[in-house]
Amino acid sequence: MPESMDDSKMTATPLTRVLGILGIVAGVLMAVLGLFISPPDVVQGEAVRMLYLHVPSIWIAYGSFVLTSISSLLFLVRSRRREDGGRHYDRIAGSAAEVGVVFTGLTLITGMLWGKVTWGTYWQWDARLTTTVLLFVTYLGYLALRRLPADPIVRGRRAAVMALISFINVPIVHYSVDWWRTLHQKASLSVGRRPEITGEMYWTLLYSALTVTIVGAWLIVHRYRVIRLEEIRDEENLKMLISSRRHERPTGSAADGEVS
Amino acid sequence: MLAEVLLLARKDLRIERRAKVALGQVAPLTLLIVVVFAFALDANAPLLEIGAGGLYWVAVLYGGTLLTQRAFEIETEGGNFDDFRMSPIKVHSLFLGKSLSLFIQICALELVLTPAVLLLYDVQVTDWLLLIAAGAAGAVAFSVCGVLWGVMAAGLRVRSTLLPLLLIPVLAPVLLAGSRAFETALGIRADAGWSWASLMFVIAAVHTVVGLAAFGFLLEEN
Amino acid sequence: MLAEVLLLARKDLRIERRAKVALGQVAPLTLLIVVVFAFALDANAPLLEIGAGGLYWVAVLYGGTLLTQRAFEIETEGGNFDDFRMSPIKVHSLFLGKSLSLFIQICALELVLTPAVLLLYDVQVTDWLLLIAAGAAGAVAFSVCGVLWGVMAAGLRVRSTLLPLLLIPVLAPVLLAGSRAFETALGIRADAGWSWASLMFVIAAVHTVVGLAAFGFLLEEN
Amino acid sequence: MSTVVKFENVVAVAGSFPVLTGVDITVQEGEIVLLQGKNGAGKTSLLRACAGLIRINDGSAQVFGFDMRINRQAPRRYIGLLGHENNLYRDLWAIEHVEFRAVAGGGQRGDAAEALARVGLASRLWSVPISALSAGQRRKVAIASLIVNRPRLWLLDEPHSALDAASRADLNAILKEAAASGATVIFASHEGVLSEELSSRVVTLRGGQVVEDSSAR
Amino acid sequence: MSTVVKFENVVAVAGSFPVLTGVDITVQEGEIVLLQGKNGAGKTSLLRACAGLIRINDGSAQVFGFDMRINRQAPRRYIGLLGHENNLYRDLWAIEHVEFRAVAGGGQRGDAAEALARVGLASRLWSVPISALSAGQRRKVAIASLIVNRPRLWLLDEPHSALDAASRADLNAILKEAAASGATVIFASHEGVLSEELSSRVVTLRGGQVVEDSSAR
Ligand code: HEM
Ligand SMILES: Nc1ncnc2c1ncn2[C@@H]1O[C@H](COP(=O)(O)OP(=O)(O)OP(=O)(O)O)[C@@H](O)[C@H]1O
Ligand SMILES: Nc1ncnc2c1ncn2[C@@H]1O[C@H](COP(=O)(O)OP(=O)(O)OP(=O)(O)O)[C@@H](O)[C@H]1O
Ligand SMILES: [Mg+2]
Ligand SMILES: [Mg+2]
Repeated sequence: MPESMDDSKMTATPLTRVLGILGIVAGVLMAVLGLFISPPDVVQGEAVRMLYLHVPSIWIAYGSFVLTSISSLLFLVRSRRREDGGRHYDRIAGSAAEVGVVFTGLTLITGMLWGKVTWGTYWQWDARLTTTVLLFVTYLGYLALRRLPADPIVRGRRAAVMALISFINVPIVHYSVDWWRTLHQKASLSVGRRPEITGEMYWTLLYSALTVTIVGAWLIVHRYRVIRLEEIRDEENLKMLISSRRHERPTGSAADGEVS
Repeated sequence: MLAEVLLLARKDLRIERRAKVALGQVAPLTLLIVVVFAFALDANAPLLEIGAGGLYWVAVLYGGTLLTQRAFEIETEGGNFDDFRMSPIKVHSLFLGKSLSLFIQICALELVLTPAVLLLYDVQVTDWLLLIAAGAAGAVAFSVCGVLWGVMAAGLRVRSTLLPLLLIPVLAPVLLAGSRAFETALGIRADAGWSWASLMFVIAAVHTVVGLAAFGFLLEEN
Repeated sequence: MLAEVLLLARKDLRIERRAKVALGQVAPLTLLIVVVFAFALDANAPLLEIGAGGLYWVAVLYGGTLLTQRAFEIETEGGNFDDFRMSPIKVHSLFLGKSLSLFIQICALELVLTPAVLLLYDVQVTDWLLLIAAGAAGAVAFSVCGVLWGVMAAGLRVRSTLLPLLLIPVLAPVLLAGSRAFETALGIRADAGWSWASLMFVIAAVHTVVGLAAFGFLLEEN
Repeated sequence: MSTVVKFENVVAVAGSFPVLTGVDITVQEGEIVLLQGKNGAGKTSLLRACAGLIRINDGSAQVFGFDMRINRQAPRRYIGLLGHENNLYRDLWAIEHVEFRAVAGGGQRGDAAEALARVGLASRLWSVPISALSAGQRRKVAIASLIVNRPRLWLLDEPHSALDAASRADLNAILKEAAASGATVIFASHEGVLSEELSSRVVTLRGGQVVEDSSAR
Repeated sequence: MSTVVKFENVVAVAGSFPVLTGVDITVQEGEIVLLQGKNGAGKTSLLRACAGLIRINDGSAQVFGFDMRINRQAPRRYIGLLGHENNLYRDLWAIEHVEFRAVAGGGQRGDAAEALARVGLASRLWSVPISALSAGQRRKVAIASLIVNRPRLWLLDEPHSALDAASRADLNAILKEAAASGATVIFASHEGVLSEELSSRVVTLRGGQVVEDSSAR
């Protein structure tokens, strides 16, 4: 991502505009496909349409968390050598995690709504549901850690370590249906297994995944920019503070002119 | 006296607002505990429904203990407790003020926790009034008791582990009564929930009286 | 390096022996919790039997969190963390030494807790080896993880509440796996307890590796 | 002129160690008493005994006429104590802290600004969390918190420590002023000239006893 | 003679406040440098920057030749730091604490007794938990814990505070001895005469910068 002052001051670039427009168009198409074109399920009926948001959302969340982990790793490797401490990667990690949390939340919400329709309750103490909540909370904790005031590099390293550990939860969520007896659907698309859904549903699902990916990417780019802008603002502030501290008045304590 | 109580409580809540411990850390933590419990109990739905009341109060107890700890941590940050003890504020006001701020924080905690338990454990409220009464009584009892033992643990050393040890046996009756009252309020059992709730009020009242009478003694370290 | 690790662990354990926190306060406390649980769940025997594994690990998690907190409290008693960070001991030894002393304390806790749970919840052990393996794996995971997050929370402020918030989500998988493994060991379910125990070992190993690699970073406050 | 502190053969035990082993000291209103003595002589213990923070095992002790063996909480509201450590609420701003202490002692919120100005804390630092202040700045906040309560008896444990030269002079002026208006000051210090210049009387402790007393008034 | 500390235009930020705003200082082996300046001038921050405890945001900083912007942990094992606060294990005995610090730094267990004797802590107090010691006695334990590590660079923040007159003289002797045998000492202090007598060079800070430097060697 380009980092010169000029373009990081703008929030939109051709790339993000294209991404944004693509996202909108694709989103509309996805709604049409998901709501009208794809057929209702034999067992689930119309409720199955929740699938097209529920499943792609968590995929994108997974993807974001993978991105967070990779960039955290890169940050840890680079932060010693680079002049700016490789903060670029820290920003990517942060914005990807935010997006991941949002989409995990979306999966949770759609899942709960779906559960109300098919299982009759919003919540079941099912392994996948519980592990998903844990995933959600773990990354919320990660974001909280990022908020704590500290030096950016140090905070970045701290967060990076937590990101790497937190990632354990992703495979646990994914395999939870195999490891525990669950109510929740087994993986329908998994490496080395034949997809269990077919036809329009299958294609609609793949298409939704693509759309959500575009939206996710667009969000990540924007979050990245906002974070960068905040940093620039902080740097400007610091410059002012430094020059005012340098010129602190050279008197004793009777000093600061406050003593009567 | 009221002015002093409010002054102290306001100071505590201001620190709390700045450090964001109660809502920023303790509340999510207890929520987490509710989730973890549920899973540790094997997600057995009927079991959870039965246990909802008890688990709720265990979580409040845990969160409340942390909040109590924190309430005295802010008084002993300089390494000792002298300033709190030298405070020109009257002893009764010290006790009530600390209790008030703790009460407000525990209430906030309960406000977060209740909907979570209702939702996650899939239970319905059949008697809102009872639920609220029991919740309030529990909050009073926990806060008053917390301040009573908290001040003692703070004066002694190794407080972070001593406090829960002192607090939990004393609060066990509240925990029990609270669980029963909640079970009635949630329609799990038809027992006399109100008599449990009144027991809680009685316990809270006893602790308040004991606290007012004994706080002066407990404040002294040696 | 081994000498350094032992030196540090011995120092911690000596302080612990003098202050008697682990066995004098935390162990009774967790015992109490086990008892309180039994009450809160209404002494429903079959229910307790089913929940025994889960409750055991919840209690260990709680006690372990307190011990972790205490392990870093002793390093920050002067108000800051500088001396620990300036320590001439190598970073890896710091990590391993702290973990070792925490591990020993958690093991002691488990040794107290296990018979209590067996007795109070009236369950029989069908696979001692699995029980011990899972117990040990859990202790390793808890201690390593505790040190990893403890050092971070100690450097930051408001540590007493931040630490559990960070720790519990990370340890939840261990908790879950531990509960399942215990259930098999106690003959409650026939599931593959050993695969759960191995999951615990894997998690413990991952945390150890991450800890060794990252402790240096985490030690820095700003 | 009335007697503020009257200790006769006071013995005090902390843990199982006798920190005071028979202190005799009488302090009149308006005095500024310097406690000196080697490390471990019992200065801090004596100050804390005056404040009623440690129990007196033997002898007779009166502060403002209250018998400290019967009711050691009573005189506290007339006393301002500054320990070796500061005991500040780290998350509050300096001004909030001093305001709290002012109102708690029955004073006005407005006293706080005055007191902070008096100790010479730059007003930029008034609305900064105390945890961000330097050691000396914190000490100033602690002193300001005493000023707002207008104690009748000041008990100060090394009050000059961490302060810079100008602030030390300031503090001396503050204490002299307080004494002139009828308050009593007892302070422990290892600063030679500075504290002797301030004090009207020097009491030397050794082994938990008063071994020298220059009522050099 | 080699250069121990070499700071050029060092800027350091704590929270969002610039505690150092461009410090230039070079310290040679064997020097005893007194840092002085008003409260909040940045003395503590400079010492902590030398110890690698705060990150350096700008400028170039070297301690024992290590670049503090790349690896600020490397020089730590040559450094002994005494802060405003003591950081002792309160439950250990004085001797146990110093022994631990000695062995941790690669020394002998036996060094501990020697160091405690050197700072003048009465041997009765060696096997008393540190929490029972007086302020000055604790300071002595902290200083003894430094001595046993034979640091090549001593960073001391108001080392004289809480010590009595005799111990202050002792400390000065200890530091002079260390400097004579090739160690470097940088200390911050508000004690006038005492510290000037000790130091071979006085550096004045203001607003996070060095404003005066008397290389009065
Ligand atoms: C709050 C409730 C729910 C949560 C947290 C949740 C969570 C998840 C997660 C994390 C996945 C991704 C699994 C993976 O590939 O790794 C998933 C997939 C899926 N969920 Fe849910 N879910 C919930 C409710 C439901 C309900 C009620 C249904 C339908 C009855 C459902 C049907 C599915 C299906 C069909 C998949 C796709 C399975 C696959 O292809 O792997 N979910 N859910
Ligand atoms: N439990 C104990 N066991 C042994 N000695 C103790 C105990 N408690 C206190 N002491 C001793 O009592 C004395 C307390 O003295 P105090 O703190 O009053 O000294 P001080 O004059 O203020 O010294 P400083 O100048 O160092 O502040 C010290 O010598 C201390 O070692
Ligand atoms: N977050 C912050 N916000 C505002 N000011 C800050 C912050 N952090 C530090 N400071 C200021 O930075 C300066 C730190 O100075 P430092 O502690 O180095 O002073 P010092 O020279 O050691 O003073 P003293 O003699 O009082 O010990 C202080 O003025 C302090 O108020
Ligand atoms: Mg003293
Ligand atoms: Mg300083």
